[in-house]
Amino acid sequence: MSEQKKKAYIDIQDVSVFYPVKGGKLFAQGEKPIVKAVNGISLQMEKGEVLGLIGESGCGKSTLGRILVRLEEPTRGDVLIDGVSTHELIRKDPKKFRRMVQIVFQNPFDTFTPRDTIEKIMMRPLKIHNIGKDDQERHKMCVESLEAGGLRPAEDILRRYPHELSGGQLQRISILRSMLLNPTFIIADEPVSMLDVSVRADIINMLLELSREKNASVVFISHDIALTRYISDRIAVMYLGRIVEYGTADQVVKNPQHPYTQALISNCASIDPDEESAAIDIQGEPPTPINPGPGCFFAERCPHATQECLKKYPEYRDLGDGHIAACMHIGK
Amino acid sequence: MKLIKKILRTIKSDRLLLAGCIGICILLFIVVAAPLITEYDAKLFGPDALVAPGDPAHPLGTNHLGQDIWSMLIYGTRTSLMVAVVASFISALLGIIIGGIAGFFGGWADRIISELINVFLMIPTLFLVLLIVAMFGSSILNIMIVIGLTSWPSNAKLMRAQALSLRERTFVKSAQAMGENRRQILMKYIIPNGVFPVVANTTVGMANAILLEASLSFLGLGDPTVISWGQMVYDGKQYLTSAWWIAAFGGVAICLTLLIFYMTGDGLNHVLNPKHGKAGE
Amino acid sequence: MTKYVIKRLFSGLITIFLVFVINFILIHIAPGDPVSVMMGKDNNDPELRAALMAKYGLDQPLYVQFYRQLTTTIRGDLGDSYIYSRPVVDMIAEKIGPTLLLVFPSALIALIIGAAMGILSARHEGSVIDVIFSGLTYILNAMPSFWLGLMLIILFATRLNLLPSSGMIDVRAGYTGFRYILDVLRHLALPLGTLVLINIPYYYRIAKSSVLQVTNEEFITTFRATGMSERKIFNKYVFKNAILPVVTVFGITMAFLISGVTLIETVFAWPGTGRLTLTAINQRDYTVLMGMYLVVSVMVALTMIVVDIVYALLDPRIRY
Amino acid sequence: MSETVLSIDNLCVTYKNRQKKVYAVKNASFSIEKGDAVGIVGESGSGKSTLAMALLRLLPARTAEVTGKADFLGRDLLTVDDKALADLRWKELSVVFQKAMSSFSPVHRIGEQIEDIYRVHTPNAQKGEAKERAVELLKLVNLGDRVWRLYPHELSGGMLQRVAIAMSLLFNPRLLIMDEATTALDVVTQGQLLNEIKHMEETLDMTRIMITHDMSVVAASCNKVVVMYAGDIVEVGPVKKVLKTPAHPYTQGLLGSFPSLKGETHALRAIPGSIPDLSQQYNECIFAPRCPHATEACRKARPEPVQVGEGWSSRCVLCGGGKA
Repeated sequence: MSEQKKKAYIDIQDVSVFYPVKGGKLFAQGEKPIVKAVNGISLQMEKGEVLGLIGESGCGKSTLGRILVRLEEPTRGDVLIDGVSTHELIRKDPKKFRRMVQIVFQNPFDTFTPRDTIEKIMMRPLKIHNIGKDDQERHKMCVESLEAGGLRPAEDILRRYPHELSGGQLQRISILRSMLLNPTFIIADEPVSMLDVSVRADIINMLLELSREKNASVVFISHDIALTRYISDRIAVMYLGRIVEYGTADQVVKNPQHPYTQALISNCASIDPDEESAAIDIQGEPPTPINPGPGCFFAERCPHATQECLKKYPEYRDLGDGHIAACMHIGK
Repeated sequence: MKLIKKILRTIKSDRLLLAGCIGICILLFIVVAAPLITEYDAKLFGPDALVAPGDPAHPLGTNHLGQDIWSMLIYGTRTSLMVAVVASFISALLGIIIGGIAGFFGGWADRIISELINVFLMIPTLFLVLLIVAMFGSSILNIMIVIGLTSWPSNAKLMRAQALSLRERTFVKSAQAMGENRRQILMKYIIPNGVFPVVANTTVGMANAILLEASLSFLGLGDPTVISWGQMVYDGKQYLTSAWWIAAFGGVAICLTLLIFYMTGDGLNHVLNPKHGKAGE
Repeated sequence: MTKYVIKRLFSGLITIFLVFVINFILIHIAPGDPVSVMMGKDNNDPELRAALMAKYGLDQPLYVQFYRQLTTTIRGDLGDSYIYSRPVVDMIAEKIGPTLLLVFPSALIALIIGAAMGILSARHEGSVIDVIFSGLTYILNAMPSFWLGLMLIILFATRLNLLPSSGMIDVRAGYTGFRYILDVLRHLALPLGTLVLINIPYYYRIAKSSVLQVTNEEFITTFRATGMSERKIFNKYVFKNAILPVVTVFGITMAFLISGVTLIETVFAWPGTGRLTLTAINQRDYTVLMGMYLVVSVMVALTMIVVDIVYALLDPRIRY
Repeated sequence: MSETVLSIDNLCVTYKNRQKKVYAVKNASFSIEKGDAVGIVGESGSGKSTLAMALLRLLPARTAEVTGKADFLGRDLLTVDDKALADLRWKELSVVFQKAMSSFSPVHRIGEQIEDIYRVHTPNAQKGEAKERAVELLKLVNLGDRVWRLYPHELSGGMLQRVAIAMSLLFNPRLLIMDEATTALDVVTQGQLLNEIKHMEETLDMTRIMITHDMSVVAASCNKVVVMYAGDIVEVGPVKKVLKTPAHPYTQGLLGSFPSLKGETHALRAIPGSIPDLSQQYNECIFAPRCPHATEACRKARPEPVQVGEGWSSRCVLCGGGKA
């Protein structure tokens, strides 16, 4: 995918996850219904790069995120971090893997066990990973981290229970706690979608700052295209478990090539009332990824679809400068 | 100290729970101080049989063998509470273990266990208990164990549902991502957060155990060596027309005790229900 | 739908099979050998012993015994009662009529009264009626059924002398025709009333909470916003949505009722299976007890299947 | 001069329970002209949904106290009697809620529910009349008549929301309130729906209130905006002007929190601090503690709305300068 020979820091290789359909017919004939939630994803990321992952609900972006942190096992494929297979790593040294890869969840109100204080919650990972020589030192680390994150007075926050804090505060603690482990790869799964608009910017800025400081690579999963463009160096667009378009943030948002991306972005409302754009009308809603194909998965809704599209899944086409899209009508 | 204050505040916040807790304290007092409250040994066959209530020596009367009804009620509390505690402890323990395993590990184990739970919930427990007690003898120990062994399914069902939903909660995923292993997740996150509904249900389980023991006694399958409220009702049945008090007071005691446990259980459920946690919304 | 019914039938069968397995295990782990369990405690007739050994293959390996007993059970042979030397099936069949006469009417009446009280309470939440109903059902719920039965006897039979306290008919009078029915109804009043009272709290609780819950649903707000009358909203939309959980509870309550009726029959000397059970207990007639356990489980399983099908008919979301 | 459909004057909503009062909406005043599409924006706790529910008279009387006036076609929505209200409902004033999935009874067919609603105001309708009307409306939102026979669980969220919108238009109401009606939907579905709504407005004679937390929805589908913060209406004005040159510091802050889709990327700025406790009454500008421009004057008294331009006002002392 990349023209450079140099090995990428994060190398996602053909990752897929399939589930059998539950409650299907008992004696079904022919092909068994299988949900192909994530279907052959390959991506490379440099150190310190922020990759935005966008798509509608059910496109597999969150599942991919969970696979990257190994909360879920892929059916196929592997992810290499700095040339090391995470498949191997999680078996040999799971703690090392956990330190390297961290995740920020969507729902800050549910990220912490409700029965522990913030102090206990923040100390836990330090203890598990033997960071700091005693509880006193760990406590000091927590205080410093909170204060650096603008949560003051830190001692007071540490004594509280999760339900006594606001969503914004909790999400900051969640990020800070992950950062205590010095991860080099961070997955942020819709980290601000449950927060009020006016506090989102702080969380986003903090996440970006801290990951830049540690030169960590970030996958930012979101359905908010404007926000993703703001954050990301590159954007990948997912549809039914596959990446249909990939490129720099501006390439994808300002000059989308895949018909799905075009529809997605044209339907996205902007806060600029002057920015009139004719929304591209596509029919229906995304179907579930049960036995998709063999043609282009988007073909049935695509305004440009031809007979050809239904036969074979299109190859990626290089549009220059690393901008690629999986559509056979591009460049014709 | 802080914890005790918090518990007291929680109890005070719900009227049913408060009433239930006071009731339980009274029951415990009766259990401990039984010899102080009563004049007679409940097992003593006194000289005056079938004395009507209101008698200065026997305020609630005596039965056909001359036993003092009041003393029997007081000592019967010991039997009932023992049955309640032992049986519901066995049932809660089994329920938490079986349900926790099914819910947390899922897969085939879960499918089989949950089908079993449903079947056991469906088939009448009373008959099974009857059969076993009839076969293996009706000592109070047998009765308690049998009740415990047959009443775990409702606890298991609750615990399974808890484990199943907790497993998907973000904080469990987050603990996993932080590097906690499966055992730690089960012990530190799933059980502490999921055990409360089972505890609340256990109070109802205690009430049911008392009721079941009383029913067995009423069918003539009680332990004849202990004083039990159900036994009193059973004895009183023959004297219903001539000495109503023998049967009546035993039933009143059961009824009051059950009320106490139901109130505690409902109160606990009410307090633990997250919807009632925040009144401000 | 067919698939749903098949699935329910299947789990009903599993239930009955499991009860059979429990019986089988109990016979084998009970004190004494299986033959003496089946023969009764003081019976030593060597001929009967030999016959039983042959019938169930009790000298054969365990799996053969299991198979023999399973096949005889499936054929409807639940063994013989040692006291009466009669097939258990016949004895149960004889007595089941009066029991069913108690069980089904009382469940239905309790359902109607309890649900009506619950609905009323929910519609006037916090009112005097609600408080009275809640308190009443709370206390009823805590009463042991057999005790309540005895108290009703004291009140209505002994004191007021209004109703008969035991039996199903007045043997001495020898009524026929309409007067016979009337006589049965008079005898039915107290046991039926007790069962109804005991079962009301379950329906009250579930009906009240589900009406309250449905009333808070957003679609009810939508209907209000359309200007639809509260009456129409309740009669059509709240009612049908709220009745579903009540139906489920009906099934569960039936399971309790079918076994709990034994106690009530004992109290009122009702000539049903409960009496049979009681004699069997006293005589340690295990074959009868196990037969009863199996029959009761079959009844519960059948009721559950019917209830589940009714539920599926009411709820369009269940269509497998 | 256009005709005024709804004129809200000094509307207040206070929730009360045994322990405390919550001042959810305070002195709300604005008006809606015929053909307007008004966006009410605010974050959670701003009171925007409470305002809508108050207008619809759907707040529980026991816990919510509503005062003020809401003149709707010559009648005060807050005080008309139940019968007159029932007549207004759905015929003149209808609503679409956020969660389409829970906006229908799950055990009744869609058609049956629509038919029942149709008969509320036309009890003598012929058989098939309701269906004819509904199918016509369903076509407007790109749905076939197949929907009529289905149960809610057989439709997706987007489709159900379309049905809800079609249903809200049964009687061609003068005013339609959409309470976060597109929030739960996916980007493409939301975009399509917004387009369908705009398209419908060209054919039908409709006035609309959109309640949302998403500025971009307002930008895409409204001509007038009402910005709410902590129960106060802080700014009212034409969308194009308010979004480009917001007058109130809160609106400025809020807009600064949204990145632009295709335009220049500017650094995102959050508004520091958090929403004030609404169980207190404040004798100062409610935004003052979080406002970067707050002065002594802001803390002295609660500012009144200040005229900024035509049909454009802001509840901020700094806006008017000396002009007001």
